[in-house]
Amino acid sequence: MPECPVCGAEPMISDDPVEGELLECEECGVELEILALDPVTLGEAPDAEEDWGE
Amino acid sequence: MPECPVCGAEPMISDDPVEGELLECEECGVELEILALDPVTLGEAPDAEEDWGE
Amino acid sequence: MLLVKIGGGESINLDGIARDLAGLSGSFIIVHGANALRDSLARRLGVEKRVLTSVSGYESVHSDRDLIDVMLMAYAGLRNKRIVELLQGHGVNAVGLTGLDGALVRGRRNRGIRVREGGKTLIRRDLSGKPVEVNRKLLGLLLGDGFAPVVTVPLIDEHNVAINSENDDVVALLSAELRADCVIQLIGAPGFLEDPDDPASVVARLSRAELARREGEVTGRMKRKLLALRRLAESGTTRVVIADGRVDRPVTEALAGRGTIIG
Amino acid sequence: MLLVKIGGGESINLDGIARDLAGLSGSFIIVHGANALRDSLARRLGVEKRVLTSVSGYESVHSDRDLIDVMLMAYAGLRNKRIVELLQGHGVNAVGLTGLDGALVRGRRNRGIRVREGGKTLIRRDLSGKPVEVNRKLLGLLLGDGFAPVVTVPLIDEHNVAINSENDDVVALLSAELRADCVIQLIGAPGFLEDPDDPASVVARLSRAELARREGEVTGRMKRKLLALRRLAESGTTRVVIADGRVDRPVTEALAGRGTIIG
Repeated sequence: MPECPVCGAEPMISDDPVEGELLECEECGVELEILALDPVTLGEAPDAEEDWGE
Repeated sequence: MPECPVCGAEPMISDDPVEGELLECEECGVELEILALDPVTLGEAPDAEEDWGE
Repeated sequence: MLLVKIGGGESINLDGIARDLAGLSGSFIIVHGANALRDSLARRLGVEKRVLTSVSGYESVHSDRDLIDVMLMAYAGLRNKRIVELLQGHGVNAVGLTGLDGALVRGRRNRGIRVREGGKTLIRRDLSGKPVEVNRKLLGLLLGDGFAPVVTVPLIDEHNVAINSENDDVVALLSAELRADCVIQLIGAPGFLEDPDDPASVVARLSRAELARREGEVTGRMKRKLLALRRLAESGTTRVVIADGRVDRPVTEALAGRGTIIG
Repeated sequence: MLLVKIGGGESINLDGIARDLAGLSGSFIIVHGANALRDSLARRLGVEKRVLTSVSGYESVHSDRDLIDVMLMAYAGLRNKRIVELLQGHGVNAVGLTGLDGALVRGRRNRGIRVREGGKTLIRRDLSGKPVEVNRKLLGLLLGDGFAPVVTVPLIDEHNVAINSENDDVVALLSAELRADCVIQLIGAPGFLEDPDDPASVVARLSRAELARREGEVTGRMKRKLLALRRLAESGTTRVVIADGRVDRPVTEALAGRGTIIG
């Protein structure tokens, strides 16, 4: 199971994970992003300042 | 019949004139161009320096 | 210094704007869009234009490399150079530039657009970003010698990559950095309309607070536009007017305040 | 001053050229084509590309307004700005310009192309012409501040209208006016080929007389190219090289004389 890059815990991954999907680490509460699948790789999500494009 | 703009003669026009068609005034020999049809209007053809585009 | 934003709609009277500007004394900079041209070109070339709505309700175009190519053709190629041609025809020595040229407008790549898709919240990354810096030396060089810069997207980002951006944000940055006296936005309507379908519903004035209130009420494209307008109003420009770009002398009318005064 | 002409073929290694140029000291100007890009765009947009062969055997494209629009998208938009982007990525402060921008290259409208059609000799007029004057002040302004101009058609004619022109003629004019030390033409072949289908048939050297002789023997596109090359050779440039634009370091190879030396 993939680990949270911040606290090392194993966050719950949905059963149909998608690249770019956001989730929260239940342990430390940081927002994570699924960077890749097979295997699922996690990274900290960018902070949510302006969250839109052009 | 249209007149040669240079010498006033009436040059021979082909029976299927086309806009942009070149012809010679038999009288004064100048090169003419059919500028428009209905009625056929004649003008001096541009000199043939570099006669191509890009 | 006058800043003229020319909207990207097809109904804009570009020749009228060029003729009007030729009559002005004093230097000016044009920033223009070409979204209508881009959309029709994308359709004709079979390039898909995907619109994303962020979780906080702002709408944006998903800018992948193919779309940037279409924008280079529509904004930087066709629209930019036809505006330059019109201005030259009226005696204005226009120079067309994108943010890439001489790194005229440096942007910062967006970190990611948050969207709702299939019941999930996803991060979508694309080639888009916000303008952060203007090459004032290049602008000064050109303005100093009597050239009229005609500017459009794309910008150049921190990785020297071409990115899409909101032209209104470029206007706000230029306005702040060059301390423009006046910014006029020429669009395909008589001004900011209370009801987009009713040309008679022009709002005479929009204060910053009013802009923020309306921004909170709408979503999509208009929300994005209101945000950019608020930034422009906050950039310290003395006078901002949204006016009709289709009339005979759009610049003169706008300078006379006919349209919506911002701020 | 180095002048680099980048051919419009799709096989050209643009990134390699940008990287190579970044390593040079001294200023340079790029003139580039995009004919392959224009032709594919014209096809995709259903814009007809008509080729005319003049009575004296020279081939040219019939440039009507629709074709100029396609050229603005392909040359001035997509190709020009992608070259600027590549150069910026390698640390070269490139600025993309057409002849329209700041009236950088003024042209004179062709008086008419004489063609044989339906058994008649006809004059065909279009939006094309020959380069006659360069805005040396604008070039000096940019070069003086370390910018690298990336130039392409269209030109601006005596009526301030955008016109098509032969990029090789623009190179010849620039070379004469700026007294370039060296002109390199990077194409999709190892150099000037005796037999276009045999890459090994590179001609090592082509004198002006040789160019004139060959020009007399061929018709069509090649005749046009040979004429432009002869003009370039006559423009007084010390060194002209036609070299392979597809290799890893095209500029370095060309400067080392690998290809066809002209003059």
